[in-house]
Amino acid sequence: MTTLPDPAPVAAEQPAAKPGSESLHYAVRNPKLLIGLSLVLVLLATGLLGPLLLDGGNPNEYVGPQAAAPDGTYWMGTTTFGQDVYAQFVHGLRATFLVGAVGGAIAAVIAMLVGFLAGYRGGIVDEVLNMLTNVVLVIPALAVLLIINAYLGVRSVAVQGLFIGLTSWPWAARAIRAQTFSLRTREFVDLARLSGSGTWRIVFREIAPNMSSYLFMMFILLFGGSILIASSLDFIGLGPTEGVSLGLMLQSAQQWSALQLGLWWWFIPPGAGITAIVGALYVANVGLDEVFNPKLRES
Amino acid sequence: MAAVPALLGALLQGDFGISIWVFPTPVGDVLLEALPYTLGLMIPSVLLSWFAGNWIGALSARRKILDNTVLPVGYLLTAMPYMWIAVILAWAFGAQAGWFPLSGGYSLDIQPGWNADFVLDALHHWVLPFLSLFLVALGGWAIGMRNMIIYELESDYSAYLSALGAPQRLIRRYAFRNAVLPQVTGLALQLGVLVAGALVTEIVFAYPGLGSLILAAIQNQDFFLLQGAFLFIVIGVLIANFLIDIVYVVVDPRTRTGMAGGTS
Amino acid sequence: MTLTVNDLRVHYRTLRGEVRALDGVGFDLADGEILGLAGESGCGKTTLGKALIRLDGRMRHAGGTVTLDGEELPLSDDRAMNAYRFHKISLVPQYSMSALNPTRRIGRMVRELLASRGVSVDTDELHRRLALVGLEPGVLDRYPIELSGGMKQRAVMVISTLLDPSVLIADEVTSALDVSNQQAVVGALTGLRDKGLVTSMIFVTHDIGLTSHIADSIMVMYAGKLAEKAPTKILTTAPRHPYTKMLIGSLPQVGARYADKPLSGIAGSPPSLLDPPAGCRFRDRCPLADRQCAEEPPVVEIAPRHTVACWKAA
Amino acid sequence: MLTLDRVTKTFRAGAFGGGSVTAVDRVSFAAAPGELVSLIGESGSGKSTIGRMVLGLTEVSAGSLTLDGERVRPGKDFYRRVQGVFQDPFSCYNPVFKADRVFALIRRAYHPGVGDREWADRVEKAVRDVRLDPGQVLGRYPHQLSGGQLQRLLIARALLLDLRFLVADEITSMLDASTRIDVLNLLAGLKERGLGVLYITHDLSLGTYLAEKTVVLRNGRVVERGDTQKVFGNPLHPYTRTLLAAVPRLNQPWTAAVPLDACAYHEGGASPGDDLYETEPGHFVACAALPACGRTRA
Repeated sequence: MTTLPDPAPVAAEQPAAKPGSESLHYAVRNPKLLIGLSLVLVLLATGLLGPLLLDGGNPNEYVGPQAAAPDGTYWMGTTTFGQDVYAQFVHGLRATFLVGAVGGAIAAVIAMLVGFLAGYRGGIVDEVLNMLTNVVLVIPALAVLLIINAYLGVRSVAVQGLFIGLTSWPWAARAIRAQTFSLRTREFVDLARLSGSGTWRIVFREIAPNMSSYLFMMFILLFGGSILIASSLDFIGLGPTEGVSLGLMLQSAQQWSALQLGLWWWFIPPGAGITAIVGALYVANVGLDEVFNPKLRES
Repeated sequence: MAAVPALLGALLQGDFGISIWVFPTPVGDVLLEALPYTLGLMIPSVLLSWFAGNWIGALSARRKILDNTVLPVGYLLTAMPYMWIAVILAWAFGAQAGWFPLSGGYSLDIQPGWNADFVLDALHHWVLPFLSLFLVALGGWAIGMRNMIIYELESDYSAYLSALGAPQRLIRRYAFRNAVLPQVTGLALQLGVLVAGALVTEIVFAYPGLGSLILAAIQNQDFFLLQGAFLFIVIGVLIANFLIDIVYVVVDPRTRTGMAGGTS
Repeated sequence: MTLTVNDLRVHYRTLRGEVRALDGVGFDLADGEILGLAGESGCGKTTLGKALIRLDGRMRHAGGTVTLDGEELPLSDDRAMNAYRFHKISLVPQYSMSALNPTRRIGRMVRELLASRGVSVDTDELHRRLALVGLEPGVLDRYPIELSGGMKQRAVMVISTLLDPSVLIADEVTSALDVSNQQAVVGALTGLRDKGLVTSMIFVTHDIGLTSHIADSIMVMYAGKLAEKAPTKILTTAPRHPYTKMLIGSLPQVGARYADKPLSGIAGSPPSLLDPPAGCRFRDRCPLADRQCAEEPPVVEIAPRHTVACWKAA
Repeated sequence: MLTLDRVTKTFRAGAFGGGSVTAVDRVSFAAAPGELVSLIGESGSGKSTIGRMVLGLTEVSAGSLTLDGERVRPGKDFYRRVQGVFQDPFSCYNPVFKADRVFALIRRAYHPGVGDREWADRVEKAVRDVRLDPGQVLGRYPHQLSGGQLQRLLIARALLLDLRFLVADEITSMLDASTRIDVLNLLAGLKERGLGVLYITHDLSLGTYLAEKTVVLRNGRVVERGDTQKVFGNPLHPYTRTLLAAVPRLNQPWTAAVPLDACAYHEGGASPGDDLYETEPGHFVACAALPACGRTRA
């Protein structure tokens, strides 16, 4: 998971034309953004529409011949038990997007709360929140999730997303805090205070709009990160206890030695799905970074 | 919860309780036996990927062709789940090409010991897990460095050096040096993710490190082993973070003068 | 004649077209002369200072020539300009406070910079020059973060003039300083010229009062063109261009009081340089403007070394 | 009457917050309606910190700040009568919104009940009060307006309240000479209509142009204050004299400040305990801590 470049210069950039129009002008012309975005949309569509096009039913059902290579009827072949890999893949996409959204959203909300409060308030509040951030940062998220999931009986995709969100927000909080710190000293914040605005009104009506592009990019990275962590958890066997996810597909492929048996169509698509989603998100994010950041654009 | 103080007391003396899965061996011994393999896998892959990633990132900030080829590959690599690239490498170089063994830390017919055959064999098993960890981490560092260098090349001191006609070589050397610093703290931030990557990679290759132990502990509900592994990981990451912070203070003069309340 | 600038045009590439920041400026700088380059923001003075050293990404050399000690400077050829930079023409930038590499000791940075330009370091000379601006040799072993703003600026001044350039461009070096520091910096700059470390100098500023203390002659620019250039004494006491008159008139002097005689500013604002108006660009703000000003006023030398670009000035 | 009595500000400093720095040390002076007090000092003299304390943007560590006898409590009611304008016009406006959003902020907080039509008229009147043409400045983004226009819009914003005091912190230092004068003349006009102004600057010539009273600050302390004519006509503190001499005047070479041999503070019999000594009606000077004096104040 990449870490964002130092955020400070972003805030200093003065937009020339109407703030929106110039970014829009570059956005529609930025190849990375267009490719990344379209790929994500295609995958999302397959994830949402796919299961409807099939006759529904449980993707883990034994329907076809065992270990059949991809052919006309089973586009992605079948597993050693005769499960339709394509059906699993399509349902898996849906679960992966869900855990990405839930995990990414929760992490983003916590990061914003901690980052804005610490950055704007400063003093004791800043030090306490900073300590909390560093503690959660140091403890490897997977180790914590490991213990929690091991104790939890039933695990749904949403709960998994929740726990991932609760442990993957620190780096984002730290980035928001740094940028809020630099924006806080700007005089339009003082002027807002002189107009009787309270803390949260200033944070969300004055500071946040200046970071909107930055917050969106951060959400994209949290979304992708959440998917990667979830797939690792599924692979260890701590995935959702019902339904299917791309990580679970990889886990069962590994468990039933698809690799040794050469059933490549069982373990190639799920990993490719995850990589495509996360990769497309990162590339779109770079495109956005270039749109909002003229320095990167010229290079 | 009366057991907790007793458990804590025991932990302090390194007694992690008895493993259920590998009854009656104490958890501590089981973990200590697996630790060298995990460290042997993680330390080289993390450090080598860090240096190589930064070097490639610096290069791609300079040459357009590199920027358009290396970086997309970098994004692809960093987007790959660790276990998937492990499976792909195992399948391509292991099952298909047969160059490397598919699983295990060493061949079963060899006794572990400090003799040439064992070391060579262990290395032979080590290559694929190392390579998959190395590649994924490499992508992340290359991208981070490329962006950092572009910012440094835009800074005032670079502009001043160019205004005095300094050659690009010198300007880029300074930019690289200053761009590396945030990558050092980046290493500390990434440790949690790298550890997770190592664990799942071990599981793919059935590599006898902490990862395989944790999988076994989960499957056998061996909570003692699980807690022991968790503590090992957390302590390891804390120590690594501490070392990295020390390296950072040594490398970045600004923090040193900041600490001493230098005028700025 | 150290520096001759002839009809120099430099434009900025932007989304909405080319901003003609410098639209044909001509002047010459004699040996030993300190020229004050004054004007309001957006008049092109900083662009001129930058263009003589290094055109950045968005700037384009659209026309005109600059000759230094008889050789024409290849402004648009960044690589070829390197030979002139630092040796023949050097810069004390506006951003002097952050011009030094934060993670390098100053002495080491100077050695590496000089080595990269193929020049050997004469440590005693370096110490002597540091003392000239009131910095002790110990400064070389410290990091930029350990110095105050004023000290960093003076260090940059010494570094920029180490190779005794023919022309030194000081770009707004006093705007961030307090009154007492300003006096020290002006003293240091004139010292560099008096001791022959620098042949001549261009002092870019928006503060005409301060410029009158350092400059031998002052050139006032407006909207990318020369308005008036004259020896300091004449320009400040008997300016001929209406813009210069109003500019000098709007400077409050210590002791001037609103109650006695309120000063007056200049109504309106400079024209946009995306598609500058024809004729005299000060026309719509000038009290003396009439039909004749619809045509571009030529630059006329109405007295020795006193040139004006205005129909009404002659 | 806005009164500062021994106002002090200390900041925590040092990497681990051990030591503390006194930025403002027992500063006392008063500003009356219809009067402009210029607060002059170099960077690091604490003048901006005093401005921020008057506006309640920074806490007062010790001493008291009173408006018409009441202790100042920053909040909506206080900001109805005391407002501020700051140095960098382009930093005073949130770049993401149109410039006249600053008026909307005032309306939301102070005039919720006013109808749209009525409010638009009030805004237009305020904009004309600051000699701007509403057609040219309303509905634009900050980067489409000049520094002078932006500063005057900020003053118009303050006029929409029943303003009694305005803190102007270096409001002209980023402006060009020609537009700077228009803003100053505007302040003079408002002063004549009863507005009290605290004008903070490092530029002596600007300070003396408008101010009835002047306060000269050094390292957080008042070294000399009083009627502007007296303070700059007959400066008694060595710092004021060097400051005055260092100001670049058109066509006059710098003259070295004539050093003081005796210190007016002690000569007048002031005991070390007092803040400043009134050497003549409306002219106060602090101890100059001259080396030869031997009776220096803590």
